[in-house]
Amino acid sequence: MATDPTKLTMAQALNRALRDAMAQDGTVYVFGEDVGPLGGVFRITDGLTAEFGEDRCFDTPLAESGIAGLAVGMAMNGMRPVIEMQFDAFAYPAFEQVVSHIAKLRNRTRGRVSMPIVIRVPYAGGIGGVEHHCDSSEAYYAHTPGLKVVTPATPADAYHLLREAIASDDPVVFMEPKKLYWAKEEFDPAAPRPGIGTAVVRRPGTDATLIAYGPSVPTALEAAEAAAQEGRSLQVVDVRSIVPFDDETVCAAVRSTGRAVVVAEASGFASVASEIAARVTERCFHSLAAPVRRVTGFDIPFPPPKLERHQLPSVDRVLDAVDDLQWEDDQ
Amino acid sequence: MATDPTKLTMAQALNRALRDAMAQDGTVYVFGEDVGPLGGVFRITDGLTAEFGEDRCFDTPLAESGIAGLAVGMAMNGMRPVIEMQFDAFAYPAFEQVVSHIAKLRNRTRGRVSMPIVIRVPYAGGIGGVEHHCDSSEAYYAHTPGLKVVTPATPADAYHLLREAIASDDPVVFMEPKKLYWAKEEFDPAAPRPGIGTAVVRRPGTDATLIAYGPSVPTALEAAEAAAQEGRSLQVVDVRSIVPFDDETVCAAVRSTGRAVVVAEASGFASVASEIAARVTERCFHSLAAPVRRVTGFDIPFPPPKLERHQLPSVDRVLDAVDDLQWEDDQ
Amino acid sequence: MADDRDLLPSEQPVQLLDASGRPVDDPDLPFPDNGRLLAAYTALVVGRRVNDQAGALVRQGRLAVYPSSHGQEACQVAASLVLGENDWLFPTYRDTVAVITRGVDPVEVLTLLKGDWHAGYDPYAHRVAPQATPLATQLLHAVGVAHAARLRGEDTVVMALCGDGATSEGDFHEALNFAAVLKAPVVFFIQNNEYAISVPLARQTAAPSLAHKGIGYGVNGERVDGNDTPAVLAVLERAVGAARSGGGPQLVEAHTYRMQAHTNADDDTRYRSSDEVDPWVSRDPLVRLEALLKRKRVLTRARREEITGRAEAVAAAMREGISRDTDPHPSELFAHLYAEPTPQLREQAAVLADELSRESD
Amino acid sequence: MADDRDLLPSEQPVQLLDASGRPVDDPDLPFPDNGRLLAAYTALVVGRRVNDQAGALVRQGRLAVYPSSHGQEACQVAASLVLGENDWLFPTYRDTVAVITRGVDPVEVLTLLKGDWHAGYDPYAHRVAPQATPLATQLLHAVGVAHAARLRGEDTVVMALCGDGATSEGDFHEALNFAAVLKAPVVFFIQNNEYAISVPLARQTAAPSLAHKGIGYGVNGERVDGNDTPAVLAVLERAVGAARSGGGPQLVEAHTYRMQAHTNADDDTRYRSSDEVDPWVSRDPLVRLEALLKRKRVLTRARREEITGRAEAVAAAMREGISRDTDPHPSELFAHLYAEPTPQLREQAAVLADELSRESD
Ligand SMILES: Cc1ncc(C[n+]2csc(CCOP(=O)(O)OP(=O)(O)O)c2C)c(N)n1
Ligand SMILES: Cc1ncc(C[n+]2csc(CCOP(=O)(O)OP(=O)(O)O)c2C)c(N)n1
Ligand SMILES: [Mg+2]
Ligand SMILES: [Mg+2]
Repeated sequence: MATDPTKLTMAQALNRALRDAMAQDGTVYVFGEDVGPLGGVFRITDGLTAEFGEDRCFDTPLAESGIAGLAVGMAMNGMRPVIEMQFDAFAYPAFEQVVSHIAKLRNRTRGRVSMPIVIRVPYAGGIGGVEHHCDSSEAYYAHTPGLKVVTPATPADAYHLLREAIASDDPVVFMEPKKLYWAKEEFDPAAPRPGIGTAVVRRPGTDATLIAYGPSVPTALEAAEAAAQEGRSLQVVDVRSIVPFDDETVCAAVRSTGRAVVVAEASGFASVASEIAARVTERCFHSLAAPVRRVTGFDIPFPPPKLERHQLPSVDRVLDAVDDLQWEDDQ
Repeated sequence: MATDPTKLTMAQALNRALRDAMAQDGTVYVFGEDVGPLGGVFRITDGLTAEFGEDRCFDTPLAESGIAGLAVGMAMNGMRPVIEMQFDAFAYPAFEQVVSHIAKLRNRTRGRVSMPIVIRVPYAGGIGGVEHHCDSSEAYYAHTPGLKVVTPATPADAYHLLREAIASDDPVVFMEPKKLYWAKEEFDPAAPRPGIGTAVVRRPGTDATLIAYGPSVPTALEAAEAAAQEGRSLQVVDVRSIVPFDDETVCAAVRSTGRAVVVAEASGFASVASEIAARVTERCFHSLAAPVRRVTGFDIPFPPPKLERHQLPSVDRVLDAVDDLQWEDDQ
Repeated sequence: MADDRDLLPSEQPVQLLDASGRPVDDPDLPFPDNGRLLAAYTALVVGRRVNDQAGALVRQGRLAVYPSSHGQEACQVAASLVLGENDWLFPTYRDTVAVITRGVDPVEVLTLLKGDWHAGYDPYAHRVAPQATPLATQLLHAVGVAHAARLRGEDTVVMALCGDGATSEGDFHEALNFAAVLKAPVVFFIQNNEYAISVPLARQTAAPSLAHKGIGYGVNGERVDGNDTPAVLAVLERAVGAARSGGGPQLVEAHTYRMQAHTNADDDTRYRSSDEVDPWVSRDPLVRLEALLKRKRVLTRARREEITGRAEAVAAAMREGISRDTDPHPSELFAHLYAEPTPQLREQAAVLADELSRESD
Repeated sequence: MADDRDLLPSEQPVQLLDASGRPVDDPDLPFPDNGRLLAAYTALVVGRRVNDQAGALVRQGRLAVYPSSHGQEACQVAASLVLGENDWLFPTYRDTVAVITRGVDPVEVLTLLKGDWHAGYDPYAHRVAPQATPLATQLLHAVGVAHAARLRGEDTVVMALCGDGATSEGDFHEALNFAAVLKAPVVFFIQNNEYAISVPLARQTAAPSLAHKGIGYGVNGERVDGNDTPAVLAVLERAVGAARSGGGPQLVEAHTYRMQAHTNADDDTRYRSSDEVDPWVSRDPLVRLEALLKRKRVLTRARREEITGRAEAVAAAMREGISRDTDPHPSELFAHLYAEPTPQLREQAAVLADELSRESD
């Protein structure tokens, strides 16, 4: 499918992960709205119905609670469903099924019923989308015990994390940053594979640590690049797995620099960024030269396209936060 | 209704608030499941149908999205709906209506359509309830821009905050700590009235600040009492209004002691407690002698009755956290 | 598209017994044979005893609460008896009698209400899903189980139970629709007991009957007298057969009545009068079936005693089992959440273990 | 309970025009008068022009996307024309033509797709709710508006629109049920255009028709040829009348077809062939109504030119309005969320203002 085998977009990587998982494991079923002949509105499921047949990849009636509830039953009965929520905000009708069943069934039954379900959620903004199409909803899931929540920032991570998610015996909410779908990158299938639960240092640095995930990782990297021009060395950690969280990697990084900024697109209040700031502070307090700063979306609904740039963490906003970290030369 | 006019339970105070609001304002409508002749499973709406008629307080068909959606339309058309979600987890079917409409309509329409809706949610544990009846779901709402989220810890606050919530032109998620429904307390209608957005110092103290809300406030007060016996003076702040948050009161309190523990029953990850810890740290970093500690529920589904005590923040657990705040005499 | 009026239910609920327990002929519906009727009677007697015993255990403080199916036992029992070994049952909180009729130990079933854990039995052992509390959600799970079985070419049928109130939830709609479009072999069986806690049917729906909802999904709807054991057996058996043989999902509404309060925590005098409840006493499914069996001379005194004895034995085992101290260990709180506990849960489990070890010091 | 078969729709969709635009007699349904037909024709011509113009504006990059109702204009226009001033319209994203037929300025309507704000018009000015994107959610709002009006003794009727796909959502079910139980004066009007993005009706439902869903709520269901303007007008008018006079909610399904892709961002060649689309060209509602009006000699050349001129003027105003630079001010981001901004929003607004002032330095 990819014309150049060494370069892939995240969309292509996700498609390949689905294809490889379906080929390898006959219990993997893909379903949702428009995932069949159309291949999904983002074409992530492109070609799957043609290749694996209408049973393995199928369109459901238009009802998200139905999709999630169907997945619960199929998972109870030996399948590994991979479901697509068409956009972030359209997953909300499935909230009860996700929170009260998908997240809880294994625990409720003392481990007898496992829920190997992947819920794919294209999320966040940066694509000029209209209302209800750009929510960053990861906090709702991350706060719900029993779910795993992961979000890739590169095609390679997208491929490997989706394979891991499908292989997981526990439910995984797989948050796909829409604005990164079309970015092409080298894809080396032989490179080290991220496991769910591992963060990664994307760029070394000694002065402060930027902690980001999903759509904010490229922004953090750009900010680090810009800071380097000005002689400041910023380390960038890609959280990648929100639940389980990799305290070890993140805290080691923060301790090594003594300063940290969390960058995330979602509204900040009671968010994943709050959690990261709180737990890093709890664990690294005496290594910190300044409070952990958060650069997040404002506490407003996602703006209309013409205003969205103000909501997205920008390089400037990240650098402003870094400047705020009480550097000696300020004092 | 109350036999002793100076003492009321929180359930009675809430009932009185509804009655007074309905008497004063003919556009206040109460509806939900079993709120009519039965008076609600917790009897919060007791007697309202008899007093105000079947139009003003009525039972709906059994569907929470329906209840919330009906409220949206009635609010659009001049009413002030007060709706009851029978238990925390049974509000999840309404999630899309709450997040995509109730929270957003005012903003979407540039302020033309306001949403004066109160969503009453009995929440949290401590009553020996079975699964799905004891969730602490406040973080889901607190993370959603456009909602106000309040939670009383005393009958007086319950009365006044509910009156304020009903009077508010914006939607308020009114979280009622079930386990405090039946605690009787002095109720002085002439006492100073809390506004939405104000926290209150419930107990003065000089050594450390406990920040709590809803069901955890009595625990914090008990802990402070126990600490006092051991010669440690703990201040207790009742957050009361989660959104908007009273940074001023909370931060002033923390600065005055230099140490803080956040106490909340919900699972800790990406929770309101995370937010409080993060924002207090951001704002009071240089006044802090130790990292802000969180005493929260574990990151597990609410336990079955026989194990629930392990999930609830206990006096001992709060005191352990206080002991951890790096006191000089430890060093 | 066809008009398909034959998807509509009969004008009156199907009956095979009149009020006094005399058989009524229905040309379309074979009368269950004596063996089946005796099995149902036995399960009915045991079920009634289980309901009574559970109520008593609540009064003694051994159970937190119990939603009784007193008066609905014909539905409970039939829902399970018509299933084969490879079929699945999806019960609600009120369907304890259906669950034990399928073979699950009552003590395991009551784990939830005893407070020891959430779901107490192994769902795979008897193919019985955990009893569902969030209303109507389980209907979708039932469709998923049925669809998975069909995809594998198995001839499993899934019996999915819900109450009249639950039909108002969006998930009811989505489940019926998904099942119909996927042709999933599910029998949706509504026990219309006229109440959802305090809310009577007339405030729940304006439909001619709940079975009239079927046609809106292209699903066959049927109505049956839910206190008429032979009729419920026959109608459900036919529905299961239709689903098994590729006829897609079926919808059956049983007209019955909740004889007791919603649970022991409820006070039904607030919303209904005994004038309304009393007439239903004479429609008791147990009494009606007993009258039939006596008339048919299948129920000898000896057999009756044997059955009563069996019911007493079940009740005794319940008493004994529920009274047994089985406090769950706190470490369980962290054990089952994920196949492999997260580092965070390991930390938290250690915190609790430390607290407990200090407590016991 | 009654059987109420009369709640079922007719076996075939109601028609008042045959394929060539000749009137068909229906004894039960008065044929709309010429004035009404001309008004509808005018709105149809304008609506088609609006659809075309919006498509062009997308191609020019002035609008992000546009979901066209090309081919569905008879439904769009009738849904608005049958309403009185005090009635309400609840449209979806595809119902721009219905919204402008009610008098809302197209430029305001397109604010959303231009990217300036979310809802662009004042819902109270013409009693038109914001166009709904989360499917079927608006149907419940419609019930609420209708119920509030009824509680105040007003004779408002609410027209609530949705597509065939949206009928699968739980909110569709809850809205129909709430309306029926509350006897809320709502006309639920489904434009069945055979597709939900790429998903054809047969994968959406197995029902004989979507109008067959009515009886499951005790609601009258009707089916109408959605490309037959007189029929849609007459059927909706009757439904509005029934709702207004206390008959409770009504359900009307129009059989029509989505002639273009879901939006300009969609590629419909992936899931349907032109063989399927082509036959619908000859059923174009505009062509059929025009043939009727010509046959009736109501549509003179002068009148036609006048109407075309009006449509061109609307299109020109759209082009002009959409091309005008109207960049919203960033401070709006914080202005409308609460009646009174929270301290946190004030802080955040200040942060942004500071950033912007530094940017412009
Ligand atoms: C989603 C949801 N909302 C509310 C409840 C609370 N609740 C428990 S049982 C019940 C009434 C159910 O009535 P019905 O479906 O008729 O079943 P019955 O209890 O009569 O067997 C309600 C409202 C719930 N369990 N789930
Ligand atoms: C709750 C929800 N889920 C998914 C979507 C994405 N979506 C937008 S339009 C559409 C298809 C709707 O089909 P239909 O109701 O038939 O209306 P039509 O577009 O044909 O007018 C989908 C799936 C949505 N807007 N809301
Ligand atoms: Mg019932
Ligand atoms: Mg459609």
